[in-house]
Amino acid sequence: MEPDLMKTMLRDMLLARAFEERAAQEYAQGNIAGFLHLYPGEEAVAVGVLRAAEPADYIVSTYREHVHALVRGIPPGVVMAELFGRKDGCCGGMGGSMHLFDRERRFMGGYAIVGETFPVAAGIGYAVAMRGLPEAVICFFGDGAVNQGTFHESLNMAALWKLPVLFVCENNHYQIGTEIHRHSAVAEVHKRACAYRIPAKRIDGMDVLAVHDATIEALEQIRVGNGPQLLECETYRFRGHSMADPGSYRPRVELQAFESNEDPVKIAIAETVAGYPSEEQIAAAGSGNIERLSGELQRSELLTVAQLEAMKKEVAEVVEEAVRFAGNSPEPVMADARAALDCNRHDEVLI
Amino acid sequence: MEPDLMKTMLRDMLLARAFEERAAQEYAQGNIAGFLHLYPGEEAVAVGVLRAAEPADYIVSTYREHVHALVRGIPPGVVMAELFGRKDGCCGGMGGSMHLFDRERRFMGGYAIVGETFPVAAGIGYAVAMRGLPEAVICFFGDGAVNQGTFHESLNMAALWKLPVLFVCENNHYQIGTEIHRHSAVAEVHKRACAYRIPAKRIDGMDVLAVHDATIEALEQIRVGNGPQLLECETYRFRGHSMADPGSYRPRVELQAFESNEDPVKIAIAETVAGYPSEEQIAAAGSGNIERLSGELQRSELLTVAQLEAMKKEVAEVVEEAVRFAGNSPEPVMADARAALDCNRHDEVLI
Amino acid sequence: MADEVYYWQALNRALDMELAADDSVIVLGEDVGLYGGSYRVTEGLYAKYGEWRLRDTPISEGSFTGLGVGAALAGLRPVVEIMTINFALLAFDAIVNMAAKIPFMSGGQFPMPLAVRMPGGVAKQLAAQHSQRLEQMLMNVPGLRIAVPATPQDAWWQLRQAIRSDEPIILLEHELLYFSKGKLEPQREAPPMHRARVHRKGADLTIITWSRMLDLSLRAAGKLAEKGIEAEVIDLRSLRPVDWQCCAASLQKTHRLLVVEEDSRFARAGAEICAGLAERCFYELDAVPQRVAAQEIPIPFNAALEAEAIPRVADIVAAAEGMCG
Amino acid sequence: MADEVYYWQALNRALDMELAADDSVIVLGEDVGLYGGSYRVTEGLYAKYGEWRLRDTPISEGSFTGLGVGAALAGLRPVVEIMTINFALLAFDAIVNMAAKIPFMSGGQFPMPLAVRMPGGVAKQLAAQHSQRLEQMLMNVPGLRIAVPATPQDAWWQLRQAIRSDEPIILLEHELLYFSKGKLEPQREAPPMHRARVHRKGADLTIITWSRMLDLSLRAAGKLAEKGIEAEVIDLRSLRPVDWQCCAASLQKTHRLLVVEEDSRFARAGAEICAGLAERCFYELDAVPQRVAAQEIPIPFNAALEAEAIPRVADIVAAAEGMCG
Ligand SMILES: Cc1ncc(C[n+]2csc(CCOP(=O)(O)OP(=O)(O)O)c2C)c(N)n1
Ligand SMILES: Cc1ncc(C[n+]2csc(CCOP(=O)(O)OP(=O)(O)O)c2C)c(N)n1
Ligand SMILES: [Mg+2]
Ligand SMILES: [Mg+2]
Repeated sequence: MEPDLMKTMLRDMLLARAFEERAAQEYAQGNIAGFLHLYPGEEAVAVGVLRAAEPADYIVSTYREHVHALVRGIPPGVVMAELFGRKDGCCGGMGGSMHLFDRERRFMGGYAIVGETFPVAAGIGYAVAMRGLPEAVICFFGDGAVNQGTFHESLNMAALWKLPVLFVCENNHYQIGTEIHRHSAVAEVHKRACAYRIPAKRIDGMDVLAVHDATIEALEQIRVGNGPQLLECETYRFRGHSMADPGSYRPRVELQAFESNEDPVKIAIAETVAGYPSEEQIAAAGSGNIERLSGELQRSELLTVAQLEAMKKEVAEVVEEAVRFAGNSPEPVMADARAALDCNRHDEVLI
Repeated sequence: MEPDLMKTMLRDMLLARAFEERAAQEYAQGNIAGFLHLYPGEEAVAVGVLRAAEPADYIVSTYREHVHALVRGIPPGVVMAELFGRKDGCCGGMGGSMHLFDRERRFMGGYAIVGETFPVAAGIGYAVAMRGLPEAVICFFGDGAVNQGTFHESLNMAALWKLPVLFVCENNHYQIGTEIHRHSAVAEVHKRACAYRIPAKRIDGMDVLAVHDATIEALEQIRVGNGPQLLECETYRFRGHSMADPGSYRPRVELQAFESNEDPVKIAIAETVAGYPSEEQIAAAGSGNIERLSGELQRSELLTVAQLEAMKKEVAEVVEEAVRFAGNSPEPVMADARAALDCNRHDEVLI
Repeated sequence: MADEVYYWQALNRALDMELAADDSVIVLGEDVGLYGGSYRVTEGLYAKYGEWRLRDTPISEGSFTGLGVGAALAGLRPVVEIMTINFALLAFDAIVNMAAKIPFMSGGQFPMPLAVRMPGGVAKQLAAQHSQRLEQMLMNVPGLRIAVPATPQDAWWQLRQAIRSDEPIILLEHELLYFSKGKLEPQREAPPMHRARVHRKGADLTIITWSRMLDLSLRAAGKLAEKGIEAEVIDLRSLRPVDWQCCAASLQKTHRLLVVEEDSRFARAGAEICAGLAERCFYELDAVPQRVAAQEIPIPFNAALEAEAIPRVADIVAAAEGMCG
Repeated sequence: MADEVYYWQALNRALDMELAADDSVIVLGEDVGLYGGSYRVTEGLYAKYGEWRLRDTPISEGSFTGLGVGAALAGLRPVVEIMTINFALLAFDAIVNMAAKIPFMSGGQFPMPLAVRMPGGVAKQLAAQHSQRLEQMLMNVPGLRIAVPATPQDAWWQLRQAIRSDEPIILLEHELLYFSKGKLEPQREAPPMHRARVHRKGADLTIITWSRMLDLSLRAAGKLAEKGIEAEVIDLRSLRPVDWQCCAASLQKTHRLLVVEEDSRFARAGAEICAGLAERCFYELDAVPQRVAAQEIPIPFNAALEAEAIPRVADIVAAAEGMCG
């Protein structure tokens, strides 16, 4: 792993966490309304996957896609403005939190009807394959989405026609309040790809390096024309399903275990920053883990604690500026909405 | 295998073949119209499966379901009358060839939108399981239907809740004109059940005994509460997809091979009747097959050639009588249609 | 005797009552069990009746609705909850091709005691995919009935009637009504499920509406009264069938028709109300029948545009004044 | 110059022309390739353009239509064939929630050059599930357009326009029209896709219709002429948008409106035509606007009942006479 890339990914994760926590605050203050699905806990997936992608690749995402958009390079202010419903948002305030699009960055949309991402990704993949281009399509979806008919239909077609699609499952174990063992007969998502003979693998979605490595490998296979691949990233969301959900269906111990031991941001810090974990932590971790931790410590002297603090400060400022930008952006008017609706009519005049 | 059962199944198959060939003639003469999907070539599946079922089991079928209806015990005249659209048909002429229903015999319908059988069967299974009854639901579908989203959704739920459903794939290798390798990424249908951890097996759907045995076994598992099972019956349709289809997309050699070597009716005759196959056939079959054939010959002295001829004559008369019955049945009138539509309104009076 | 309850509570009590009364009643849907329903409608019922009666489903709208159809064929009385009507598009085959047609196609052999509950409508900044009003798409399906309760009392009555009916019934709720309050008199005898109700009497024009637009129409009628215009306000309560008798009787008195619908205008439910009443009362009409409806556009996410895209009280008042001027 | 061709041939030639002209045009659907299409519409094209341009799909309507949406986002111009409209219910999410809304939700960033072709209507004893006329369900979706060609010439024009348009367009064909014949003048300049056409001039009443009912309406007009009633017959050609101008102009002359639709009456397309024209021409109307439509029932399998369930020439004649009497 290149040092610069590791630092970039760490910053991505810090920015993601800060952005989302701030979005929650803005929601509480009434600057954002509607369904707001946040990403804390899952950052390693978006960051690890998207930092392995090329600018010419296409991204298809769900309603929980702010972080995908940020990592893809949509400026934080532009994303926040969309969450605010403003004119400078990436969809001019027409789409909102669940529907971020950016044509230039090949960010092909956030889809709010569970299961829509599959056929959209397959269709983009069809266009790429037909033209014989070395591009790939990255399709994000949750563990709950796997049970939608479109998963089955689209994966079959993608495999049949060897479409260049990387299917990335963000398995956070819950479909709103329904735990995976209560919604899926086979809870190991990657095993369900066997029905289409799509190569699939489960990885630790809390470890950004693991996610990044696996994505690089999968994309290599895809680019040489071997057809689709599937990655199941095991992860966890620290918050409720959306801002409207207290999340009380989850055992408190489960949440605490993930927050204290598996936080992907903490893990990424530990992997990047000298002095993380501390001597005491290493000692406390006991013999088994000592080697792993100290091994990482060796590899990870990329950033000092002071540099980390500076990075945190910098992303805080970026988020602050994003909120300012969004707040200053004007509201769209109905003529803007009409223009968006009629964008493809060109100069045809109807009755 | 009980001799009586073997004879019953042989008669079922002879009747099925005669009924369907006669339906084709009646179609040519204009007594039947619409889409007419015939079953020659596939008889061993319906017969083998349904003769293993209990009267309390439920049957859910497709638009290619005349033979399922006959084996289930709907009188041939009543089925033929429905194909004619007459009042004495099992749906009073409202449903027609693709929509045979018989509540009393738990024949829960022929469905003409590919993929509908899966959720219907799961729902009936849900009712059975909730009530803890020892009944099973038998759900027929084609190889093309496997790619419909409802297959995936329904099998997941059936497995998750251990619903008593036997999924029976009539794999005739074609979705109208599209051969299975061109519609399914995994052409071994039974393997696709792995995505739901449903026990599944492929059997020779041209061999009624094999189908019957496998069904008995599967139903035993289902009745003790072990959840759904799937059987893939490999078979072949000798005719086009429907009467409107010349079937010219299939290689002639493929069709001939199946017709001459794999005809399930011929196989069943060979298994049941003394003198079939002939001495010459046994000799011609060469050393490898001799044991199998003569072994069957031993086991199969259930029926003489003369008895077989009598059986063929008897089913021909049954079919003749069915056509007469249908032809004599009156046409329904619009008041009958209204009564069917409003059957569940009872004494409620609307505006 | 009469409690003030939330609309969701009225539905919750109706379900509780029917689940207790008949053990063939089941509820199927995403998070209807352990979670208690996205809008609290099934709160507390999972603990009381268990997982076979309240079944949390995977995200498989097409098949769990179809599963409800199958269960109904086998004698259960399923109440399928589709979390919002926006996901119902995935279940249209089960509703239109199966539930509505099986009793007919079977020649009248099978009952279809299926109720499909779902909220529709524009809520608060849920954007285009989550703000649909699709009543019209189901209203035109022979073999279905559609009830659209606007008050807790109607929600209580109509859900119980839907569960007890052997016909397939769509119960169209509204996301913004769940947390509205109203009187519930549980003992009061229910009118037939499809009867319209005159909520306010008036002689100058007839406003016909349903669901959440009832509240806006009543508020508009209040303002109109201040201006000397007496509007009669009819809540249809049922969109299939429509209670033409009630509507026509009102027009015979007022001679003016204004339909208020939350949906966009073109080819939606209001079109049938206007066309059907023009057929029935053409020579009674003293003014062009009008519709106040949403704009012909998917709902924008932006709050102000969202509000502008659907009818407001002022729009109703203005339209009524225009007609009576 | 003008060939007599079948309707399916006109579509076939239009596809051939567009496939040749632009290599981003693709066709997706069940048996559109090797088989050449259930109604021969894609005959011969697979051999000419290969499997990537004519793609035989599995039975997965929801996803292959959604795949068309994705392909359109990436710059292809997909023509999705849904074998019959009866299966389109499985693809409604892709059509309504995706194709119609993505360009809008993205703030106008994306084109949606998607055409979805499918035949609807009542054919010959295909029974309830296969005899649907669902135009109305798609007609009310902002963001979509619907063309309903009734003649080979219109099929040729409108399919080519649909493929060239950057908007998502539903091309609603009719199972019984595929083997009807008519003139095709390939060089003739196309009118705008949404313009209605007056097929017969008359001063006594206006018959507004589309798709297969055009033929019945023209035959009825012939009979009416024998009785001294001159009907003007308008083929809408497009159901979204509707060419109100053409219809209103006719009513200003005839003052009588009869809508003829193959679909059942309640809450279907004809309701909007009546309501929309009543709004525009109320004071022009000398008679109650009427609809000749199918009965409010799923289509029975029995041949005689099937015929009785949908409009016949005699029904149109009788309704027109009633209005002009
Ligand atoms: C078709 C459909 N059904 C239901 C919903 C409501 N819904 C929104 S998110 C969600 C859960 C999705 O779970 P999962 O796929 O695991 O994604 P996660 O939210 O956990 O990231 C549900 C049921 C929806 N948006 N679309
Ligand atoms: C949803 C749907 N799509 C398409 C069709 C048209 N169609 C009827 S049968 C059929 C092929 C089905 O193939 P398979 O499931 O293998 O059954 P088989 O006819 O071979 O018995 C198709 C595409 C349909 N009836 N329903
Ligand atoms: Mg999840
Ligand atoms: Mg097949």
